Amino acid sequence: MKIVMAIIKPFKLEEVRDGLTAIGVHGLTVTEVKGYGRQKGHTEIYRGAEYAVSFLPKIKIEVAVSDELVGKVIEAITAAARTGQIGDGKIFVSSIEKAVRIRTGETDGDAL
Amino acid sequence: MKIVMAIIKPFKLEEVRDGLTAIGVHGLTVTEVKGYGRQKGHTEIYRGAEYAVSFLPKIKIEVAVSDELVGKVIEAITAAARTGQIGDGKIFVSSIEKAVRIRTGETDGDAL
Amino acid sequence: MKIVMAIIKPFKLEEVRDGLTAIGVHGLTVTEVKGYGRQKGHTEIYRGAEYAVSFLPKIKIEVAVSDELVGKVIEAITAAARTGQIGDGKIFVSSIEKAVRIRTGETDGDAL
Amino acid sequence: MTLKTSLRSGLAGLAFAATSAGIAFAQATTETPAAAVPNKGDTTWMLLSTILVLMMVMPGLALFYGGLSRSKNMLSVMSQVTATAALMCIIWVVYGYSLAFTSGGSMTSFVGGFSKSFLAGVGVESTADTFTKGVVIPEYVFICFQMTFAMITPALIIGGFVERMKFSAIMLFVLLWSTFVYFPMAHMVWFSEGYLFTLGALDFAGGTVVHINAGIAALVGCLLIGKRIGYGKELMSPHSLTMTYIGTALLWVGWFGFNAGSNLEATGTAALAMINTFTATAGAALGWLFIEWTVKGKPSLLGMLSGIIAGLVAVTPAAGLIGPMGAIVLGAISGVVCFFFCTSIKNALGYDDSLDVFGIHGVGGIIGSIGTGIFVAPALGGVGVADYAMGAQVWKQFVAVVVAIVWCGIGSLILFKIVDVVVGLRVSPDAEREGLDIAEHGERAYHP
Amino acid sequence: MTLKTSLRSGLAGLAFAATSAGIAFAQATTETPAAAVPNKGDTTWMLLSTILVLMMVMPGLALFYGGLSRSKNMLSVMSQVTATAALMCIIWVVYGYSLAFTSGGSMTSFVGGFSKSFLAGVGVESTADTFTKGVVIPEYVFICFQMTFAMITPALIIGGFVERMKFSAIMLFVLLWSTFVYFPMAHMVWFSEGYLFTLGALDFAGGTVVHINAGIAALVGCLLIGKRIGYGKELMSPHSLTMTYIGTALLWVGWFGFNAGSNLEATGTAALAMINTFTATAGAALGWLFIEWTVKGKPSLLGMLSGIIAGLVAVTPAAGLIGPMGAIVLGAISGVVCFFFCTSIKNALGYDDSLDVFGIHGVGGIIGSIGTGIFVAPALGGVGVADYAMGAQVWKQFVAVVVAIVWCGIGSLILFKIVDVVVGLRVSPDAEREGLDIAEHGERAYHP
Amino acid sequence: MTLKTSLRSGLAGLAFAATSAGIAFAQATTETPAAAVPNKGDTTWMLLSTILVLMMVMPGLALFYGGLSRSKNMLSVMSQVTATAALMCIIWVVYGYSLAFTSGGSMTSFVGGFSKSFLAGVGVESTADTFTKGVVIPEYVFICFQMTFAMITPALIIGGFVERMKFSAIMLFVLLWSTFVYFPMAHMVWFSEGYLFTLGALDFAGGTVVHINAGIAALVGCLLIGKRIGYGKELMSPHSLTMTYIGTALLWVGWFGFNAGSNLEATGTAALAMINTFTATAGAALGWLFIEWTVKGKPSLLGMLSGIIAGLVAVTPAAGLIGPMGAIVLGAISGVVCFFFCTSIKNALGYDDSLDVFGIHGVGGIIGSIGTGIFVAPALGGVGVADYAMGAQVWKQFVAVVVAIVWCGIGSLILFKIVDVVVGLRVSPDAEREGLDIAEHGERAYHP
Ligand SMILES: Nc1ncnc2c1ncn2[C@@H]1O[C@H](COP(=O)(O)OP(=O)(O)O)[C@@H](O)[C@H]1O
Ligand SMILES: Nc1ncnc2c1ncn2[C@@H]1O[C@H](COP(=O)(O)OP(=O)(O)O)[C@@H](O)[C@H]1O
Ligand SMILES: Nc1ncnc2c1ncn2[C@@H]1O[C@H](COP(=O)(O)OP(=O)(O)O)[C@@H](O)[C@H]1O
Repeated sequence: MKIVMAIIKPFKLEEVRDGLTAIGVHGLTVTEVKGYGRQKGHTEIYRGAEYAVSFLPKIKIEVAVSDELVGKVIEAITAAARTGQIGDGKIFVSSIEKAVRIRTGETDGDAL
Repeated sequence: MKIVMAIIKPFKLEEVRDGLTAIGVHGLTVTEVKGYGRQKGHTEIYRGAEYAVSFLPKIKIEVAVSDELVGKVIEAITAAARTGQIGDGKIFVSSIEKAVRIRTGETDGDAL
Repeated sequence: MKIVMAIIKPFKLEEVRDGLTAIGVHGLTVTEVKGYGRQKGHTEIYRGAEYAVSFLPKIKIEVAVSDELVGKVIEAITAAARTGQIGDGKIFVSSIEKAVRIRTGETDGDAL
Repeated sequence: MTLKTSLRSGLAGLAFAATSAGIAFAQATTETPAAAVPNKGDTTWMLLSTILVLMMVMPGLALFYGGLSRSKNMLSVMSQVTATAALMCIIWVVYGYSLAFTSGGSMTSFVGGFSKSFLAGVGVESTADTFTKGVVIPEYVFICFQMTFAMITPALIIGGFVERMKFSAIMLFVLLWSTFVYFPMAHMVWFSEGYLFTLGALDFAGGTVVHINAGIAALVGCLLIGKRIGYGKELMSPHSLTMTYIGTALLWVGWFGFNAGSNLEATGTAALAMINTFTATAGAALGWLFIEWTVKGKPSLLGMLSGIIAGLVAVTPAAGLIGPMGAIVLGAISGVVCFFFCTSIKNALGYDDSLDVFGIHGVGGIIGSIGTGIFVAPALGGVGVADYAMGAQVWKQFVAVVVAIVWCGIGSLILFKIVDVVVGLRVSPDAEREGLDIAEHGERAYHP
Repeated sequence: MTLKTSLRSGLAGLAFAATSAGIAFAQATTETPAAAVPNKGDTTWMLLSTILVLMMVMPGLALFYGGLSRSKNMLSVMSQVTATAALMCIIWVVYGYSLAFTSGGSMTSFVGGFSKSFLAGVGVESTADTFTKGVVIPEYVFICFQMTFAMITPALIIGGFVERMKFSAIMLFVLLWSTFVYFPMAHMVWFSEGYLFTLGALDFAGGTVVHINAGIAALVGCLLIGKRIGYGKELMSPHSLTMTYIGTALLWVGWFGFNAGSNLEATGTAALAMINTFTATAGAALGWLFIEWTVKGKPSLLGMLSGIIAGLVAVTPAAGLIGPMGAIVLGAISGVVCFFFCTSIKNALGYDDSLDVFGIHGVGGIIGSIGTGIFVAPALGGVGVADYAMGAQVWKQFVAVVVAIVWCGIGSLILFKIVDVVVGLRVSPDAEREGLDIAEHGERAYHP
Repeated sequence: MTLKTSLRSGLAGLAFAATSAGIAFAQATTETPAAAVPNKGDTTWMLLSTILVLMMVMPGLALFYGGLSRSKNMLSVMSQVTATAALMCIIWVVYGYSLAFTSGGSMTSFVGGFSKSFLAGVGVESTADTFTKGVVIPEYVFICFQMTFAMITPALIIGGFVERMKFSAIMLFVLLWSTFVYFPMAHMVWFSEGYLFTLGALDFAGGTVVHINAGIAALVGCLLIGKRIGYGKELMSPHSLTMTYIGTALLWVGWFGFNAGSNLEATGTAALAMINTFTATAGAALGWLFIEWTVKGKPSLLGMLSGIIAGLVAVTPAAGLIGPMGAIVLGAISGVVCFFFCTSIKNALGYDDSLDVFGIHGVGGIIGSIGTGIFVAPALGGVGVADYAMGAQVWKQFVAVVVAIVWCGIGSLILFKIVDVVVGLRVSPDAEREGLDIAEHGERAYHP
């Protein structure tokens, strides 16, 4: 099994979720994060104090999937999250050794 | 070493923490996340606008432990977090190659 | 490629970011988390109700880097985040198998 | 209806009463030695006081209570307060005002009649008497002012059992409780023929009717419905002390309408009620602050805010009757006693009066009611009442407190039971876990 | 300038008018049978009422609107409301008051003149007439009271197109709209020589000038600028119903200044306007609550709050003219009709009147205006007007509504088009995505 | 005590003074030509004004300051403001009122005496003079009104050193500073025998006593305690501009009590003070808005809110003395100058006056004080004073400013040093990092 972690633009979440559902992935976990990268931030001014804010709001998605599905998941996320502008985000894939569904105790493939 | 990541129901956090302490795990990191899965969400209505909200509040726990402990950790989390109802969550285990305690520079087993 | 995950004290974020930039790492993702460990928490009192709060605010940084850079990244983070007091945090390193830049579809090394 | 003026002059500043002078004169022109015309300064003062008491209810009380709740229940608390207020507006003009402020014939010691239902006979020319002979205010503004009291009292009760009671149960309870407990109590205390009025118990601005009454009903309610799931185990910290702060501040600001407005006229006595509403409150805030600093090691903002409410509650029956120095002492006592009640005694007894309605309004109300009998003494800087003797006066105050506790305690018990049978008091455990905002109202307070 | 007193006494409580008594007397000392001196009770009442209406604008309206927006646009909404208010302060004293409340010579049916530009000739001794012969108030307080109306009306419009219009466009629009739409409408309705005043249409506190006017302008604006990006697809839930709650509560609190203050005197009629502002609002809140509970299955807080506004809007033209029971009915009708409008009809038509300015202020304002013609009937508990006939009165009300719709509709359309050409109405899609707070103001509302 | 009426009539609307008429008459019945009775309109106006100033303190100022702080210090800021307010209530009735508003014998140019300690001799019949001969108000309401000024002034100072000073240090400082700086300054400016009163410096509502005084003390405090850890390096953005917005709006709303209430009567001059409090504020808000838009490229909400405060501060001494057009100009000047001070000069000098108390209250107060001497000129639309000559008047204003700066500067320096020795000014670095809410008060503001 693999866990696919994707950092995307916040307003793309619904589309990505729909894209994943379309290929049969029905579970995922979402975290609000802040990203730093090439995309430039903005300046905030509060009276005399100016701050260059370089961390931008992003959404992190984590999806655990079987090895076979990884390619399709990457494709689905890429397709849904792409705007073509800097800051669209990244996808990182790593292995997981074990998965458990807490409710039933099912493991691995059955747990997803 | 392994890192165990568990997605659980928010009100189970204290119990899981106690369960882990009981087996000698004294460090963990917690993130507020939103989960999408089989558990159905709810509908919110704001004047004319109705929204089906399918992302539910969950807690993500990350615990780095030595290889031997992984089994006990999974057990402890499962025992504490289970309600038997849909949405209890998942546990995912993956390897970590290195761990460092920033304060001391200790590594691996000593860092946990 | 590796993904380096570091849990640090919140007010150290800017310094860590600068430290990483100095060694040529120009992308990272940041999450607000709560940590439980040796560092003791505090007590909150609301009228008659007292709560021992053991989860403390921390920042989680995730940086994907090429294998060669890992050592320098760990060093940079450790140097910037250390105060020498309990609670400075941890660094965990694991492998990633694939990285994709959503905007361009570039993969692996090119995606970072 | 007329007031027993002999009594009233002896108890200046003691109680409310309304006569519809305009109407009375229309019927019996013989006895009219020129109808009294409201002074526009008084009318403005009462319009203002009414507005201030509304501000106490919303946003004041709703924020005070809402901030102390968890964020998943924020909207439910505000909904309960608001729907209660709206419902009481309607009930009040339909029959509440009549039950409270008209003669009830043979029952008049305990409750009024229906002669002014739907505000029959009230017009722009109608007036209500004040405590000064010959001084009147428009009856509509008197009705409005009293309406706001009827809005806030049942809303106060809600704090005892937030985060678990059904919205429908609260609506039904408010309807019943106002009818069978509040209007009769208001009649007994404020109407010239009522039992506690004739007894001579002092209550300048409603300590018995509003605070003791609400405190007891909340205690009964929270005992019947039981503790919140997780109470004593999970963190149930206030979701926003900032909101609680705004609420408390607006309660203080509005309370000048409540206390000084109860004088019904813009006179030096209103100004006395104002200064006492400053000094008692400050005394209680500092009382709670310093006792908590000493006992717990840190002075908390919530402590100071709780002290503010404890002081305001205690000074309510005493506002225009005691002196500013007596008010400091009365306030400080209330702050310290309520501190021990909310932090130690409640925990020892182990019930979940979630927002300490009994611990602050009940306890502070009793302290204020008894204390009024003491600090009204001219020797202690009070304004005095005719034939004052401390022992006798304290006894009357005590009787009033007991009557309120018994009437409200038994009444509330019966009414909660009825509501439990009819619609059920408590939401399901799942709904309680999820939070009442989504479960009962289909909304969430915050989308950051 | 003087008022046609014959008309005014026949239309007691109908409309505003100001005379600068001090100045008039300075010029023509012959006809002075002792200059009328303001009663201090009235002066205090009008000072208070003015303060209350300011509180409606800020923080009231700004929070009500801001809470309903997404957090990335919170500051932009509050900025737009605040800058509008500040701009209107200045415009009002420079020429707005003069255009509204002086004679406009040959154009006086539609607009006033410039004789009081820069408040020429007004001093601390100047007075303005009330509706009672011989009763005056200081002109400065009349100017201030009316200024707050001029501040809130354009601010209301903003709700139709929040989250996407440029700040500069709003500033320019407010400048133009107040000049060409608001001041003329105010003159027509409130000045003794204005077209709708002389027609005899009833509008106690500004239903036509304020609410219908703002509702129509918002509708035109949101149609022209188009929907928000993602409208109907993405979650656009209110970012803080707590803020919306505070806003609504303060709007209600302040509305007593708006409605009862429009009486210009602290009399029984002001108290009547007050009680109606209670009962209509409560009726509308419960109306929306119960219809939503029935139709949608859950009673929402936002529903109750929307009902409160719908009731306040509907009772505005009727406040001092109808009875408290009529007010309950009027309010309930407004609550139920606005519910259907905002939840069904708007969705069916598919435009993005973001905060339902038309759906509540426009629709509620029309209900109130027509309803005033009905419930003013003495048979329905109203105070009546001279030579009242329901059909005739409703016709006059209808004409006033149509005039407002046409004048404001056409005027707003032209002005929005001008603004679009000059500075452009809409921000870039990127700015809209990022949120106007950062894009237009360089700040964020919250740093938790 | 009596007022020098010859002077007062020459300086109408200049300063406060109280006589306890009731008591005076009790002692010397010979000279009583019928005791003056308060007008109920005036009494209501002063009750209202007092309530409004309380609302400025809490929730107004607490939210304004709290919102600008980081969330980990929110409760500490609100605690400091609230405890200061409560403490001042008590000090004021115990000896503050007496020190400010009684004759101080040989010291009376600088401070009063203890004859009214514990409000000795004040009762419901006691009255205080207004600026109009023969017009009085109840002394209790005068005491309350002035009490709220004594509550807000030390609370203002806190903004200079939030997020790092110990709670105990603040409590002690407030006690000392009010005794040795505030009461003497109030006596000098407002009491008929005080140095600045007799000098003839104009200060309608307290620009010197309140704003310059607080601004200087804050500057001294922030210089002594030093910068916050991380100042200039870490993001120290306001945690909730929404709270700052509510606070600002309520400050504006309440400021009408402060400024127009300082007239002590509900007259045309109160209405003039009101309109100026509108137009100067609007002028300053737009002044800051447009200068920031020009210089920084974006108009910020915080800029507009800062402008509002700058305008309110500047118009305080001038409120009932200048004309509405002069007020626009005075406000705009204050907005623009304070903008440059807070954004450029402060950064250049490099101290951490955290919430710009000196930059807005100090600077704006000085502009207002000097500006009053200019815009009071009848030629500029002002009401004028007897024997007005601009140069001479500006000189008097300048002297008053210098006296305030010197007295307050030296006094504050000494008192801060004493506090530092006794309890220590600053919390530990760890406590500062963690936030004062948890470190000092054991609570957190938000649990989302
Ligand atoms: N090396 C990295 N490790 C972890 N996250 C990264 C890394 N580089 C970029 N990111 C994340 O991806 C987001 C987008 O990256 P950015 O460089 O701005 O644009 P793009 O994705 O178009 O290359 C960043 O905001 C950050 O959250
Ligand atoms: N494939 C997945 N990858 C990552 N997280 C998942 C996945 N499936 C489920 N989750 C997480 O687990 C939570 C519970 O899953 P759900 O299907 O609702 O119930 P259950 O755990 O009982 O099977 C989800 O809310 C989501 O956070
Ligand atoms: N085994 C673990 N797994 C995951 N996170 C951990 C673990 N142990 C500690 N942490 C994280 O590291 C933080 C610091 O740990 P702590 O024991 O308090 O101090 P130190 O880093 O100085 O040893 C914790 O707050 C927690 O977030």
